[in-house]
Amino acid sequence: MSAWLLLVLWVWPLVLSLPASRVRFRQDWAVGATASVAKPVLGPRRSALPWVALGPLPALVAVLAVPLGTELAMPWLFLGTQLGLDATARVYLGFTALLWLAAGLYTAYGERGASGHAGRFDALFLLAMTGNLWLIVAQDLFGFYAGFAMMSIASYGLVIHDGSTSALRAGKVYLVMALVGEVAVFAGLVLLASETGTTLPEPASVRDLSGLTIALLLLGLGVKAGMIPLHLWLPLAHPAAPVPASAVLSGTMIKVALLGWLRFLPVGELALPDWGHNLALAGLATMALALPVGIVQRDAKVILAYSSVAKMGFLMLILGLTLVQPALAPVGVAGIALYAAQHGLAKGGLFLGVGLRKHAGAPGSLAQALILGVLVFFALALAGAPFTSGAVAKYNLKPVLDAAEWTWLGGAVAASAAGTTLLMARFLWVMVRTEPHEESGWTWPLAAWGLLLVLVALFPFAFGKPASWATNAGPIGLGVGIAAAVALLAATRPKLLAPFIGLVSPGDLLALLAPLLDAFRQSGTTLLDDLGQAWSRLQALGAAGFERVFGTPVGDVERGLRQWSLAGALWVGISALLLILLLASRPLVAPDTGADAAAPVPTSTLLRKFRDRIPSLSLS
Amino acid sequence: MTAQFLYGGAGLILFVLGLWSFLVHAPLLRKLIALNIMGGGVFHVLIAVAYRGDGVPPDPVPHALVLTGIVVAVSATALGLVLGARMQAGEREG
Amino acid sequence: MSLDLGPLLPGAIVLSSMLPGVLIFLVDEESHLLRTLLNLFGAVLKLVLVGVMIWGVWRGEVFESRLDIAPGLELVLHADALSVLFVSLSTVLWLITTVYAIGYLEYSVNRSRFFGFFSLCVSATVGIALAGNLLTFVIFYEILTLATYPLVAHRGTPEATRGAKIYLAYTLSGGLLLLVGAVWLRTLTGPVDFLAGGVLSGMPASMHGELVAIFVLLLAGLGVKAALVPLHGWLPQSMVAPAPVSALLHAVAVVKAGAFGILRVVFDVYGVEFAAELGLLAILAALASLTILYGSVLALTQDGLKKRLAFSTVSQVSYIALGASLLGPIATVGGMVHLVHQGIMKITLFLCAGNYAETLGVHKVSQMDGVGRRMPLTTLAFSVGALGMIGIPPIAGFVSKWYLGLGGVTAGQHWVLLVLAASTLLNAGYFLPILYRAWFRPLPAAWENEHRFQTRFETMGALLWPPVITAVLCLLAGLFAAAPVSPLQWAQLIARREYGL
Amino acid sequence: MHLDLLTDPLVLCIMLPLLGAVLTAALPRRAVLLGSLMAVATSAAAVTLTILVWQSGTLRVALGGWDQKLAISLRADGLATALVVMANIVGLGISVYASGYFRDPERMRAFWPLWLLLWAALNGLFLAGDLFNLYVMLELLGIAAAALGALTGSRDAIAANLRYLLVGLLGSITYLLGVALLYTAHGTLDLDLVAASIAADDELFAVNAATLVLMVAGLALKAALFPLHFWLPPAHANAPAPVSAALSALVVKAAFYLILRLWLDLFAPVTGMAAAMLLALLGAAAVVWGSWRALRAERLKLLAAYSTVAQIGYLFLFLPLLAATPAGPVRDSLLAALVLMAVTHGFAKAGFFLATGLVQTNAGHDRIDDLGGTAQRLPATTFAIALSGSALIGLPPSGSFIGKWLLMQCAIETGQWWWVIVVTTGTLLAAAYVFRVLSRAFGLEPTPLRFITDARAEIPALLLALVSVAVLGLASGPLWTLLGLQAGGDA
Amino acid sequence: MTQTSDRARQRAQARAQERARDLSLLLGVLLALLGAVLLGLYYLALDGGAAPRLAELALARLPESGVGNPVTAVLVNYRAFDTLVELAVLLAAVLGIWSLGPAPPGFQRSGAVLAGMVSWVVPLLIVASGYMLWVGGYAPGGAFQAGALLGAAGVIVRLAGDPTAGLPAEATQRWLLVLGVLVFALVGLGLMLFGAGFLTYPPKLAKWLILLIESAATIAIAAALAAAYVGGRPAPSKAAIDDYGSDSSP
Repeated sequence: MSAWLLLVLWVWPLVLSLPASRVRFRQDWAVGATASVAKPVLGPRRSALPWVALGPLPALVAVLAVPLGTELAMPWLFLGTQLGLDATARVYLGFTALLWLAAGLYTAYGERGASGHAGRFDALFLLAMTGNLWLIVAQDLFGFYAGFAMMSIASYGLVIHDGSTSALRAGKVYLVMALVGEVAVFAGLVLLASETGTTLPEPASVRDLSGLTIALLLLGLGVKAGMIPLHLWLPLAHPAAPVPASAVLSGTMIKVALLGWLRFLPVGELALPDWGHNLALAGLATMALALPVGIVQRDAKVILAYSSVAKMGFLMLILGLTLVQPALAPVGVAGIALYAAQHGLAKGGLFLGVGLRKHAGAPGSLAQALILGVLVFFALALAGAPFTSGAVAKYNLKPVLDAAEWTWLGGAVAASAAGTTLLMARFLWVMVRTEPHEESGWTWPLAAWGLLLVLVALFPFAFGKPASWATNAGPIGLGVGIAAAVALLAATRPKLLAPFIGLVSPGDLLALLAPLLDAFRQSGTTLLDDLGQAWSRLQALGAAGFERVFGTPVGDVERGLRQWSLAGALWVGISALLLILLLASRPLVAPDTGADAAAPVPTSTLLRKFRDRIPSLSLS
Repeated sequence: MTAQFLYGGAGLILFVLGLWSFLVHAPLLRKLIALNIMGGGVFHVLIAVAYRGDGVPPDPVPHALVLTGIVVAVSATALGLVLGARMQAGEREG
Repeated sequence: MSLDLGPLLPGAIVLSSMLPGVLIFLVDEESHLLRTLLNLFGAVLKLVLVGVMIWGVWRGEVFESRLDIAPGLELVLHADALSVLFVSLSTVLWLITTVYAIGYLEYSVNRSRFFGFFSLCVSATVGIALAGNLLTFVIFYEILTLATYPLVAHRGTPEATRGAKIYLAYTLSGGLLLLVGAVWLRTLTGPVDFLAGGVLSGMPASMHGELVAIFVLLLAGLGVKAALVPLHGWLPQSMVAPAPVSALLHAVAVVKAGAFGILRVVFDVYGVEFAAELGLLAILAALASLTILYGSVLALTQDGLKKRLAFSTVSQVSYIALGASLLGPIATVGGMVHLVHQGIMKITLFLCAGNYAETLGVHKVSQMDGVGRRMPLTTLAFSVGALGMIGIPPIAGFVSKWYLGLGGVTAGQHWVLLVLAASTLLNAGYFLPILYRAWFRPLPAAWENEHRFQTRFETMGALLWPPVITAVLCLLAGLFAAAPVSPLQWAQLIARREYGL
Repeated sequence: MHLDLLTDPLVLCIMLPLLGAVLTAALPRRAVLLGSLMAVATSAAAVTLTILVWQSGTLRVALGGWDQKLAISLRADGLATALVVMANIVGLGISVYASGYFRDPERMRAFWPLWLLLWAALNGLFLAGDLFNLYVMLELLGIAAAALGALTGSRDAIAANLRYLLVGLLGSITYLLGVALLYTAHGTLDLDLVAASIAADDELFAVNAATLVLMVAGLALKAALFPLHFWLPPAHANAPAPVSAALSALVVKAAFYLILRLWLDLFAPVTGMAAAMLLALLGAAAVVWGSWRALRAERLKLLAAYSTVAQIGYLFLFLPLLAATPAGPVRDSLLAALVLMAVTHGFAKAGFFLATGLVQTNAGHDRIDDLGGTAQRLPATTFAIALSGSALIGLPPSGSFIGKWLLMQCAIETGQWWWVIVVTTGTLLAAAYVFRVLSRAFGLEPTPLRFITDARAEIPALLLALVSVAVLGLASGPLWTLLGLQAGGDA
Repeated sequence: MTQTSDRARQRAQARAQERARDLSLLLGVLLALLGAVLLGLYYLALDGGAAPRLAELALARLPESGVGNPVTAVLVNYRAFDTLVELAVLLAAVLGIWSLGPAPPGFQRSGAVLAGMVSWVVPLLIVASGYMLWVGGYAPGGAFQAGALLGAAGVIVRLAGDPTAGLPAEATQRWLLVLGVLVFALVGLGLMLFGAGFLTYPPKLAKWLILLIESAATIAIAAALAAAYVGGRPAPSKAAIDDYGSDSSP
């Protein structure tokens, strides 16, 4: 019976999206004096129920109530649906549902941007949630893809919700990249289905993937994961989106890529050293780029976005290494899931915190102090300070890192940890300097935030061995130290560091790409214009020709023919020709009678008759 | 035989001459006359066929055909003439 | 009492719309009620008859009407699985569109003429669907051309007559090529009924050259209606027609007839394996791919909503041809099922476009700011259709795309994925901006030609519910694709029969 | 009282209209009533005849009870009957239409006897079994037709019909010379006996050939074979509508019927591929030129007239195909297709002209470009134009579609594929000119409230057009039976 | 300006004339050749043609025909149908002429000499016509010759100034015109109805039926020829005008 929860958990938010949208389908024109003005059909904030917060509840229940390994096959649904819950999915489902709940509460009670469009936001929020939850419990690739697509498209609406220019630009970049990613995933899945013959992929059944398939899947999901250089949308979308949207975007949605890889690649089944190394290097590169670029950003949410990119890089590194050595899979897969969970929760906390810092409580109030404190905690957790979830999760992955062939890897990871710490320090710096504008009614968002805090705080003790609690102090210490030094420098000699801030605009590579794209577009338009002109000239030519034939008056061209002499000549001529042809159709030469073959002169029957009758005409 | 051929042949020549005249000359009257000459030519041919030798009664069928043909030709000529007259009258008016 | 329906039913299905159509011509312009009754009577009767036929075909009964129009020339109406697919599509959509058209034209003129031809148009389409041999197909194909012409020209404006002329020039020329091809083929084979698996594979090798030439002729003839590039020129021009006509033209009748014909020729005349052997599929595949991409690119540049949809049709219909051009049952399923899926999606879009035009006077994409707030249900339906076209699961379009892609890969034609990918992106490129405008842009202060109907909903009921219903159908066709009697299952049934599996 | 069903309808088909002509000529004030009665009676006789022929094959009667050789025979074989039934149904339609067409009582009185004479001549031509009798019938036809054509009394009409009369006379006198030569050579005038004699006597091949040329040349003038069609467009375009219909649909067809009869029956041993090819080439030129001129015509009736030129051209395309096909079901099919096309054109063109006449009456002119909403105001008439137009184009379902289908099929089978190009071109051009007219029916004019406004005029046109499309296009099988051909003519 | 256009027209006319001349020359040559070929073939036809033709048969059956003159037998019996149709042709021509409008006015009344001659000649013609009709039964002559003579009488009367050519008023005239066809047809159909077959004269009645037909034909032919010569519908009598109204414009 509990298996049906797997269906309910994602259908429920889908159903909720209708009332949440608050669309009024009925429009009674006749009512009211202002009938001539179309009323806005999307209702105001604060409708009767916090629909968005209700969305993830069945999922939470499912996490707890549905036993591992439950499967629900519905071959009649879509292209053959199979829902199920394995360990990874359960972890994913857990943190995803929690984060959606927190973000949902924040949305329901805290989010106030773009008044009048709340219904739209809520509906899309729930749709994205639906997609996200569906793809987690879907074991068939259709479900995964459907959820994936639903989530991606709906998120577009979340990104551009406030309608500002920057949001629209971010949305455009997001959408284009998401679609490209989706298309690649689609192609990859088609190939996968074709090569493996199954639509229920699991590592054991996808051993025969071709390079093309793997590449498509890596790249397609890599867009979502923010793999360099496919990460361009992330630093743009996060600041543009409202806070809860950013939280789920960063906290859960980008993690989906990893889930996909775990499902569709033969993790633990097959050694793919080349692909593994490539992925690992891509992860490293992602980290190497994201951290420094993040540090020089101004906007807190951009900094967080880059942090997410870096973290995804780290997970890609781990996954890559796991792919190289299948034996590591049990550790790696579990580790990745846990890491994703902790990062999701912490990152969610950070994002919500940004919003709370801005609006909850007056400047200098106790609430704000508390908020800053909690933010510090989340930042430390994210950086992986000892006794935080980050350290524990990272410790779980240590075997994977240690097993790597690359000896320098340890250093690199340590450097990244230090870098993350620096990044978090920079984030806190920005947060501290953010001026809050108090608004009322933040109880429920704060409560949701508190939930995240509790979860993150309890994480190491729930999921980590005690040995892991105090790890990772070195790099963090180093990071804190550097941060402190830089902070000091910044405080004393602000001008020294100022030039670095904003050195790289959010979306880094995009700044380089944009002119190129513009150039392409412009030359494309010119080319099209030219073609269009040529075409229209051709059409004009055709039209002119047509006009010349059909526009001129007809005249009586047969007047000549109606002259008797001409018509008569034709008539007589044709008749003569007809006669000639008729006569010619017979062999003019009489068939040889055979008997008197001696007769040497073959004569026509016609002439023979004349010869016989009229001796003077005789030829002989 | 020879007489027959000469008589009928003359009819053929009449036919051809009439045809030439019909095609070449524009005035309606000439055309109608030409048509009648052509008809006459054909009648010649028919009458020539009817001849079966001296003293032998001729074949009555071609003779009857000629008679019929004449009436038909008269009718057609009459209509043609009146049509032509109407056209001329119209031309004079317009 | 057992009435043997076998030889009667197909004919009755064709006549069930043709006779009311003829009667409608005779109805006085002012007799709304009588005309509406006739319309609905025909549509519902046809639906019932088709239901009976589906039931029968499912049970393996044979329905075949034959009529000697001249010795050796037989009009054959035959119900096989493929025809049932198309017949059901046209019947259901006809009913919906009729209801829509009654609402759409409520204040219009020349309704008797319109509905008369409307019914004839559907009769011809059903005839095409049920055609049991090439001769019958050609006959109904031409009737369709004729019946549609007055619908395109209906408005009577100079643009309308011009569009209709262009439409006619294309389709008649195409019809003629088809005719020549059909005649030529007949000289080689004698009278041949459509048969699953094709009928030509036994032809001696010396005739293969001729068969290729015939195929090119047939393809050119069918390609005009199916709007294969470069024969698509008429389609955007015929957008001057009233919305229900465009909807019918694009979703059910004309365009689909061409595509259906391609399916018939490839599968039931040549036989797909034999066609592949002759290298014909490569031609078809190239044309279809070119059309898919070219249509989408042109759609990007259109501001007129209906024109954009028209070019989208150009692109989408070629999916069907693409499916036919790939050897293997999976791609076949993709092509066949898209016949239905494209139909319901595109009709949704056109009906919505009609609603915008009728209710708000909105004809251009650039005028669509905020229409989602004024007309949420319509826009919701439009969104479903548009997302389906892009191929977003779980809407019907995804199912087609999946099967096409999988079929292509299975056939070793990996480039299909590239085409599909490009097409998806392009589709998104021209549909998503519309959705963006509709949902996210602010409403204008007032619409230029807004029309308020005395109704509780955003527009007149007869206009509103048809697209909503078809949108729901799009969702259902996707969501329950794997359920029995879904279009997909029928397509699989057909494919199994075609490949003798 | 004694009725011999097997021969009487043959006689009645000719005598009833003749009697009608006499009565209407003698009692002008009762012309409409008497004429209509006789039209109905004639058609009934024709239908009876058709049924008889269908059931029992060729009917013949030697009039006066004399030997076949001496007497004039009437005979109705399948070919003749097919054309008779077409001509009489069309004739009935024209009669109904005409009964309300003429506003001027003088014209009405002049019309009826002449029209019935024309009708009698048509039936006589189709049914005559005697070469000289055919000549007299031809003359009757020509004179009645020219007189009818000039009935509007306009100068153009008189000029055109004077030309038509002269052409007719020239043609028939040439034909008569052929008859004279034939009598000289074969000594009989009966079609069957002459045919037998020609088949038996190969010595006179050259004479026969010349006779054939004379007769065909004379008839080709009357049948308006390109380029001898010069007289047709002005004559047909300037006649009153019912007369135009009769001229275009029936009279021209009669001349063609005679050519066919001579070519296929009488002179079969003489004809050859080369000569057939020449005629077909002229036919092809007629198809292209006639259609083109129709497309460029400024007036609706001129368009219809040129369309006739083109349609006659199609019929000649069959000759080389018949020559290339050995006797058998394929040839039978081809022959049936030929008849079918001729018959279809008869119905369609009559419907077209009748409808055109109504448009002209309604608009006061027939300039296509200025028709504006006239066509739109008359839905039933426009329908008739559309239906007959699609038969003229050869769109399915229409008899000409089947005809063209079989024509093309045979062209490909016999390797004469070039005719396919001709047919295709002609079809496209025909579509262009028909729809050039039909597109005028879609304008911004006010909506007509009724489908039919003038039943007596509109229904005959509509029905004739409908026959050309629905009946001949969907059930032409009986024609094969009527022609006594082997069914199932497929390769 | 007008001069140049005049000259251009003249030049065009000259060119047309030239072309017409060329064409007539071409026609002449063509026709001469055709004539020659025809002559040759005619020779062959005469020579190789079926010698007996219909003569023997026609003469052999003469006794059954009801007349003694073989030509009349052919005309009114063997090939009576031809004659019937031919009468119809004549009727058609007259009706056609009538359909073109009223007759042109006649000639001036003749002077005394002509009038005198007319009063002589016309009765003579009538008598001769009657003789011709009668003699046709067994010697050359018959309805056509008789009708022609009678018609000629009408022509002379019109030439002498009577615009009606001696014909009665329109209503009667119409009956006269159709008389030939009418009687012929009624006889033929009547015979058919009584089982003899269309135009199959019972040998006993043949002679009288033929005479009846010939007489009617004579009248019809005469009336038709005279009416054709009048060249139009007879001017309506006063009664007719009252009857039809004044709508007689063509």
